[in-house]
Amino acid sequence: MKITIRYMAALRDRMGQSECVLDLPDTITDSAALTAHLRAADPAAEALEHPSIRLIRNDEIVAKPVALETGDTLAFCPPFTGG
Amino acid sequence: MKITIRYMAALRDRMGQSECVLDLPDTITDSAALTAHLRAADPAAEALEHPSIRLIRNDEIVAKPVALETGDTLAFCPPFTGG
Amino acid sequence: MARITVTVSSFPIACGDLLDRLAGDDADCGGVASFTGQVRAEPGLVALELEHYPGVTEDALTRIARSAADQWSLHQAIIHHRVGRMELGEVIVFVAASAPHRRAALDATAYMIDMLKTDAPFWKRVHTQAGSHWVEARDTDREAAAFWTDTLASEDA
Amino acid sequence: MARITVTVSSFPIACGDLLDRLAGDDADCGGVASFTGQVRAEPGLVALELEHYPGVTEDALTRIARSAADQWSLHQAIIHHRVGRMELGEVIVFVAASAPHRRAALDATAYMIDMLKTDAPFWKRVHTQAGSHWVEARDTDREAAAFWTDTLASEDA
Repeated sequence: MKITIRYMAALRDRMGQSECVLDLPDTITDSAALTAHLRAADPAAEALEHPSIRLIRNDEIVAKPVALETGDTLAFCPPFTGG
Repeated sequence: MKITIRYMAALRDRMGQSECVLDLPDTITDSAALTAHLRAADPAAEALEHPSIRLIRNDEIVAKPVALETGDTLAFCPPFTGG
Repeated sequence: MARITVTVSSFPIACGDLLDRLAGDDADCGGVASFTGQVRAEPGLVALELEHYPGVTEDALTRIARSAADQWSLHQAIIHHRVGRMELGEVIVFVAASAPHRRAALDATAYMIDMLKTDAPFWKRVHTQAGSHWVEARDTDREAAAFWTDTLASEDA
Repeated sequence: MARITVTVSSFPIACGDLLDRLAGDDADCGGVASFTGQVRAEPGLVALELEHYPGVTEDALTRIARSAADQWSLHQAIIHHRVGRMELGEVIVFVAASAPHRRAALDATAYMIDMLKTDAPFWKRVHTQAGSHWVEARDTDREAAAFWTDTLASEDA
């Protein structure tokens, strides 16, 4: 399945990119499996598994782990620091 | 001794005047003696002895009873209701 | 040393202008809080009239603002209170505080509005369709002021 | 039904004008509270930059304002947040609430500023003379938000 991944703020610097589209194996059905998959390819992705990281799936802030479907956009967000 | 007395807000309506100058006997040396003296002349002055009444002596909010000297101005104030 | 601005006037209060004087005024401040009290419409209410004790009022408001500034390390404190006759929806009082951190600005603002209701010589008279009368002091206002007095006393202890 | 106004924009925020829109707008309101957050000068700090997640941010702020409006029976709630680059002393965020009573307006304002720090997707980057870095989330902000979540949950219970 095809997933668009976004890295926000400090995670963008850490991952060295802001967005990528991945064609994932069918065994990956949620965000937890996705981060494990990403970490296997790039140790820097360990940061995505930190408990403080929040997820935005298709323009909605969601709890972890979240189920993924083809066509989804999933953004990894460091803790928010607005205001 | 000469004392200027002011009645503020609801107390002005109650006492029927806003200000008066009294020449008091020397036995009256504080605000408690003054209110007793006023009450003897006018039962409406009982309102001045209510615990909620605040005093302003010579442009200063003071605790009761307050000592009086000739030339003083003493204002009787209902509870404040600003803001 | 905090800058204290206290005004008692019978003219309308320009809240937005007063807020803009604090916001953006001082880069040492992270936060500015404000409270605006206005004449609330109630059945039969036509207007409000505020009497005060000139001179003593300004002193009392200055003391309240100064006490807030000391307690919360404010950069600025403003209390602007209107007197005389006010129509429905018109502003009675504007209070604002600027401080390095948001909690200080918010707490100082709440403190100033609570304290000025019980500690400054203002008296409200309501004009209704049926006549006029003086407003009675409310227990909730006394309790709000007592909350701060107790809190600050116990922090000092 | 409360009127909710949420804006995210890279333009400077006109706090005074926004406050004047609430104050005097509605005679059913006795009080309007506001909070303005601005870039605080710190040693070496040159500017602040705010990134956000367009669309999601506006939804999150609307949810926070709506929740405040429901909880404190607000007449109006405004959240106006700036994004992009800001210089020292410039306004980052303006929050305001109008309500029948002062405590509701003040508490709702404190709630909105506390919640938006942890629940809306903004990220701060500081530009200093030595370089740039992302701001780390602060425990005190999480605790402030948790205070409201706990308080409101226990009031519901």
